Amino acid sequence: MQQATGAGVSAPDAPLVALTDARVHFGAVRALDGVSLTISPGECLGLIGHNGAGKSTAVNVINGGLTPTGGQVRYLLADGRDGSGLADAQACGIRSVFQELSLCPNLTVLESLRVIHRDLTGIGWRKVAQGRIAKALAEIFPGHQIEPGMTVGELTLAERQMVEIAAGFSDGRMPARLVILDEPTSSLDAAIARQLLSHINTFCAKGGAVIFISHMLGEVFDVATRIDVMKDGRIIASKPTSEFTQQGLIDAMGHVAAEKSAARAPGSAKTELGEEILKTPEGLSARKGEIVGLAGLAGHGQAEALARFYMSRSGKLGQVKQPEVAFVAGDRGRDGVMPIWSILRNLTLTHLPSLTNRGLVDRDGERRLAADWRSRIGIRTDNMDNLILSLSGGNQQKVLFARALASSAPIVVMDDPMRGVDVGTKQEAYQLIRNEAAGGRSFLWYSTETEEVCQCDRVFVFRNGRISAELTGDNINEENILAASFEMQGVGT
Amino acid sequence: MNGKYRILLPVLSLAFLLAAVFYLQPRAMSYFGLNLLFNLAVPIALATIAQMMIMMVNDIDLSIGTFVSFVACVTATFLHDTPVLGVAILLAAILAYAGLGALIHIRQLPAIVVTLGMSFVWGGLAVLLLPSPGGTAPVWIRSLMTVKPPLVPMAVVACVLIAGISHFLIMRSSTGTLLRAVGGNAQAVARSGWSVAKLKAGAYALAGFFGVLSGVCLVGLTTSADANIALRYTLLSIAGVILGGGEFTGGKISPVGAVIGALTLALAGSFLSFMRLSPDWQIGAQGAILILVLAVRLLFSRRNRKWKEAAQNG
Amino acid sequence: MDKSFVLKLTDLPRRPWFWAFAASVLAFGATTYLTDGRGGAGLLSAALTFAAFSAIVGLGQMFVITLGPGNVDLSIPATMTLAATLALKFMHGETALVLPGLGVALLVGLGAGGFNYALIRLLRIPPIIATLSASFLYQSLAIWSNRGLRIKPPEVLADFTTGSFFGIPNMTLIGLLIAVLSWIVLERSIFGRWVSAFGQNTRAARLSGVPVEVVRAVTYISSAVLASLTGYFLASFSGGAALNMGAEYLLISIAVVVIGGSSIAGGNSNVPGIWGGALLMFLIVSMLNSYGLGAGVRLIMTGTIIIGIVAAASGKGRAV
Amino acid sequence: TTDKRIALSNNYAGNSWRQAMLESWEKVGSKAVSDGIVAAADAFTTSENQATEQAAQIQNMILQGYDAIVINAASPTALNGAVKEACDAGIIVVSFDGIVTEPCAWRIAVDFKEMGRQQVEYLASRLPDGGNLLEIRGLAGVFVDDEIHAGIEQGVSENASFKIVGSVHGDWAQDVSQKAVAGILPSLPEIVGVVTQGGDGYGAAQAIKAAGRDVPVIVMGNRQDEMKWWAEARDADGYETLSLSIAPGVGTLAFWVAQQIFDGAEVPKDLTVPFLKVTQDTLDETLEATPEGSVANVEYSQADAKAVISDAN
Ligand SMILES: Nc1ncnc2c1ncn2[C@@H]1O[C@H](COP(=O)(O)OP(=O)(O)OP(=O)(O)O)[C@@H](O)[C@H]1O
Ligand SMILES: Nc1ncnc2c1ncn2[C@@H]1O[C@H](COP(=O)(O)OP(=O)(O)OP(=O)(O)O)[C@@H](O)[C@H]1O
Ligand SMILES: [Mg+2]
Ligand SMILES: [Mg+2]
Repeated sequence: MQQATGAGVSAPDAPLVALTDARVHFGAVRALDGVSLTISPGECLGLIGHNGAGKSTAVNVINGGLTPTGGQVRYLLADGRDGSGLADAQACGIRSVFQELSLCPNLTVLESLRVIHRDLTGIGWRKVAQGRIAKALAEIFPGHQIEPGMTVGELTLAERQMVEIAAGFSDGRMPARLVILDEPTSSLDAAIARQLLSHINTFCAKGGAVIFISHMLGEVFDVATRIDVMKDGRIIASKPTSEFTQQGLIDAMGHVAAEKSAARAPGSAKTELGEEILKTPEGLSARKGEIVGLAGLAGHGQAEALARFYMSRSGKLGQVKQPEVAFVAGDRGRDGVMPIWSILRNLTLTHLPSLTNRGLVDRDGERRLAADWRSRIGIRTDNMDNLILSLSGGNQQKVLFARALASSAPIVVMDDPMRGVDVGTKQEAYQLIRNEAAGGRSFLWYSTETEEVCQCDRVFVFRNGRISAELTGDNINEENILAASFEMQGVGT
Repeated sequence: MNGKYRILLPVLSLAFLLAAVFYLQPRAMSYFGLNLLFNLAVPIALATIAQMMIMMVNDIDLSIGTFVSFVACVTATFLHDTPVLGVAILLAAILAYAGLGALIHIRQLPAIVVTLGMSFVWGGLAVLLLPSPGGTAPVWIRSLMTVKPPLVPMAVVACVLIAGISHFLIMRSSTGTLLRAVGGNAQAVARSGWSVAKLKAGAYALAGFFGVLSGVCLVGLTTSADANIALRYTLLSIAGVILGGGEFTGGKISPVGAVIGALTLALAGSFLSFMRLSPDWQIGAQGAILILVLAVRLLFSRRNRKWKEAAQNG
Repeated sequence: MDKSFVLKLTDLPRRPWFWAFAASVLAFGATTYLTDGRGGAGLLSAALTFAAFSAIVGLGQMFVITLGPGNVDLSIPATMTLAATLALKFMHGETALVLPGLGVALLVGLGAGGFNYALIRLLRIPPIIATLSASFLYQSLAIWSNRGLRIKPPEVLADFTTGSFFGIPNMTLIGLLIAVLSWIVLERSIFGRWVSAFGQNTRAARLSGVPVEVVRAVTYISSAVLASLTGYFLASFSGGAALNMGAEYLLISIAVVVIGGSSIAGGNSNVPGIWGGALLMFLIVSMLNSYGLGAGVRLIMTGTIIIGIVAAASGKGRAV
Repeated sequence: TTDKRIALSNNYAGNSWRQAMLESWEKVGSKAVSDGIVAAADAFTTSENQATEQAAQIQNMILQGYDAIVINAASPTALNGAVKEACDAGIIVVSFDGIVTEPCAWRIAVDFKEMGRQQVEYLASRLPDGGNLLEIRGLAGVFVDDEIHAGIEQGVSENASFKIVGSVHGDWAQDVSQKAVAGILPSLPEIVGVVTQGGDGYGAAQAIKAAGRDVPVIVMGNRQDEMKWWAEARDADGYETLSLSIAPGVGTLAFWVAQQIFDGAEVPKDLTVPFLKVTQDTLDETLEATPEGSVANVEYSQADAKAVISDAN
């Protein structure tokens, strides 16, 4: 049953997977916009790109979980035939380690393998599973502390990631031939990441193939034989690693530098800033009328810092007419949208106490407020009574903006609010924020896009849950931000 | 709550109650006494396991009590008079359960409402079968439930068997693992290419199966059935699963804990009766015991969380 | 004919409360068909009276269910019994004490709701089990306080609850009044917005400034207060409080909410539907009794109708 | 028998009849204990009206070492398993009201069927022309409900001029019967009589009054509120009816029978007690003797028990 890992069955040149002109659209979002790539045994493909460039979507298309709306995916099966679809992908030996953890927290480590390996049945399956996962863990992460009997929910984030990676490389009825790793090192510390990288090298040397996605450019350089750079659903550069320099990569990824001076309206930084109105234990601070940016890679504690601050400043006993802070959510489904409400109701929620007379909502006032914001911010709908979900993502986001800005809160907290917002709207929103700031409001603005962060008066860069740099004035530039967010030697500063 | 310690609290509660009962009524500390204390807990334990199967996939079953009553009526009538037809009806009932599971998943219906509706349906069928209490337990089940094994009384043997078998089925077997995975992260299961609808149907079928066992055992103990005989099993079974360390979501369940939870509830009744409380307060005391045990659970999970946070920061 | 009127008419079946009322009309028609239309007025008046009790407890349950999955109040019957017992005992048949008696009932509701909330909030007990355990305590209190004796309500109160005003039963008027108030609270007031927001997305509600814990507390307390109010009136209506008087209202309160088209997934309440569901629950039983069908068939039909309405109302399916 | 301990196993406490039963037991039992006739007479009630719970309760009583268990059973057959275990442990089991069929137990039975039959018989004597009847039944699926119903059917078949035109389940609860009657009334033709199972007559009267119909002859069930209503109606317009039910004090008879068995008396397994009948003539005195909100009652003495036993022998 157990075969050697990564046995190269087919000729080295025949690609395991071939993607031709694959397209995936989620509504108006073009997550993949005509991507073609192949990967052959022995190759390690590094895939990089900004947040939302379409990397994870490409992974889902390659492993068969997502059927592209256009284009083709073909797998070379072990017996030489061509195939497509989830079952063939599995039969071809394609394994994925997803970006969001996809283990079941209630299972043990060895049981988790059962969900992925269909052949684990019958008497003694636990022994087999235990053997497979223990072997893989020992091989990839020598010296690890994980017992196969531990419950996943009790492992640390890093340990869970290690389990997923090990499961991806573990033996099975069909040995792993292509392992896709979507940001596998984001929660691993440097030493363990190093173990993984060297395992990838051995795996590829033995004829296995790997797709490696990471924001840690140093790692990608270490491990990839070829690097593809994605941007807005397309591959904009694809060369052997040796032909890239790190600076060249950043140039390829970054797209702000040229527009920066133009985007930054003259005088915006010169607004007279008032007294300091907030200071948090972790070191965030802001003055009246200041736009404070939070930067760094996704998931390094910015959102948590914002939520903590918001919770500490907003009342529990009643919704007040003059709230201290208002919140603009970025993860709309989780933090913002009331899915069964109309646009109108979604828009007025935070400002509602001021529209209420003896407990009853002043519906005409509500309508006036909504109509006012609709024209101010350009919500594209013919009727504010339509369901919020009938709007495109960008327009939904505008509604959430309006919800916060309509209130009189002196501080507005924004948790990556520009997700899925088109360029034109973004410009409008930037203008709006600048105007509000000029009017004396302060903004705490977390963004995954450097372009936006560069518009701020002051920037805090986060790494591993802590502030790693505070930039002001001319120090706010892409190089400095990247340098402070990436753990990278020799780049930037 | 920590998986390893999940079982600790139910075991402690049961041990504590058992000690109290033995103290109040030393006679209970015998072969005969243990059997009397626990034999009626056997069908409750089975119903609790059935409820656990549903809670394992993040649903809840409000019809298990009337379902067990229905099964009891079938057992005391058809299974006794025409065994083949009786078995066929019970099999059909299990299939109906499986169908409900699939329906709930595919049509995205709220399980709580569908099972509420089903509770009326099973209750109606039971009343149609037995308008007045009666029927006779099949001889084989009667003798099975009154068998006197050496050393350990039947009730204890049965509970250990139920706990053991369901533990094996759910916690050890490969299929059980998949079923629990549905409760833990249905999306991940679907992403690996499994049909969640089929798995849910399987979980519901298991619930139906244990519900059938519960009804059959109940009739074996009581010798006859009536249409209202097990109505309170619905709430008892939910409470049993929770007392046993299970949770409403996340596939976090423990079959051994569920059996112990059921035994704890049964024992709580005996304990209150040995306490000679005034009849006025006998009902309220049951509520108080439930609240007490669940409040202790909170202390456990709080402490656990603190400890974990400290460990992570340190 | 007016075009917009036609449009509204074809839109009706999409209203969540439509099915409950349509089924009620069918059941009513089927019952009166049996007598060639005689007794229609009597049936309607009876239906309006008895549906009022189910509607009032149903409204309370609806507030709770609107909070989202896992929220349900199982202590309604016990709260009804306790409130009725204590209030009737306190009034002891004296006319002068009718209003103070009402006060006693409402206080019981406040206490029970507050206790339920405390169990859920402070001890973090899941609402189902918290309200169940609490209901045992309330039952014991009711038994202890009165030992099951039936105390007559004051004459005025009994006459009021069984009487009518211009042909409309007084209880119906009260039930409608409470329904209208609930409708105003849910549809027009800020609190209704909060409840709905809580039920749709608690996290987003909190982040939009909604005081979520206040909302939850007030909701559980309202449910208990409405239950105790129903207990007070029902006991006066039927000639005294009995220990088993609330029993059938547990399932009814949930069924009425569900049949009425409120979403069990939370956030979406539906006041007219509550009345539709309450009428339907009464009329179905009357219809089946009138046709001489037994208890078994009656139960099966009730269950089938609940599942049928829920399946019809939920449009969304999912590929296998 | 001074060292004997007797327990009462009761399955339900949620209505006035049961509360009166518990009170009679308490009164007679504690007197017997203080007189030194028995050592203990404890009462136990289950929290829910369920046979399974009562079976567990009986098993606990076995463990507690009672010498006799007096049972008012939730089900005639579902407790047989537990009762057999008690008998096997040498315990005297006496059942009353809700009796058990297990042969080793004694039964103090009320002929429920006869109770149903007599209702129709009484109506026949009052209304020689017969007419339409409404039947209010108890809780579906329960033994007593089925027995009384069978008696009523028998009575109707003996008196062909009567016809049952409607039947509802009132669950033995005032508010439920009121609701059920109100729902079926509009579709019914004129009704001359209502046959009931006790505890629901007042609710029926309320519903019929609310529907604006003439109140027919409603057979009552000895509840104080029913009898009070009856007395008022009688004073107002000469309303006449009959009320019958089993007396809650039968529990005390069972107590004495158990004591007699200890005493070595030869007691046949099946004893019958007459049910308590209130007629137009005895209405006032019964009403006077019944506490407000309770049920007409008779308590039995040791002498009564001896008389019942010797009658049966
Ligand atoms: N299920 C979905 N529904 C709607 N939009 C989606 C969905 N999945 C992805 N998207 C959108 O498609 C785009 C590409 O997303 P994808 O997850 O592939 O990006 P990514 O390159 O992996 O980003 P990151 O570096 O943040 O992981 C994004 O704009 C995202 O919002
Ligand atoms: N960090 C957070 N980010 C986003 N939403 C949150 C966060 N913390 C809490 N919430 C949401 O807000 C709701 C109420 O939060 P709140 O701060 O009032 O917590 P709490 O339950 O009162 O906690 P405590 O135990 O501290 O009293 C929660 O149910 C949760 O959905
Ligand atoms: Mg991604
Ligand atoms: Mg908090």
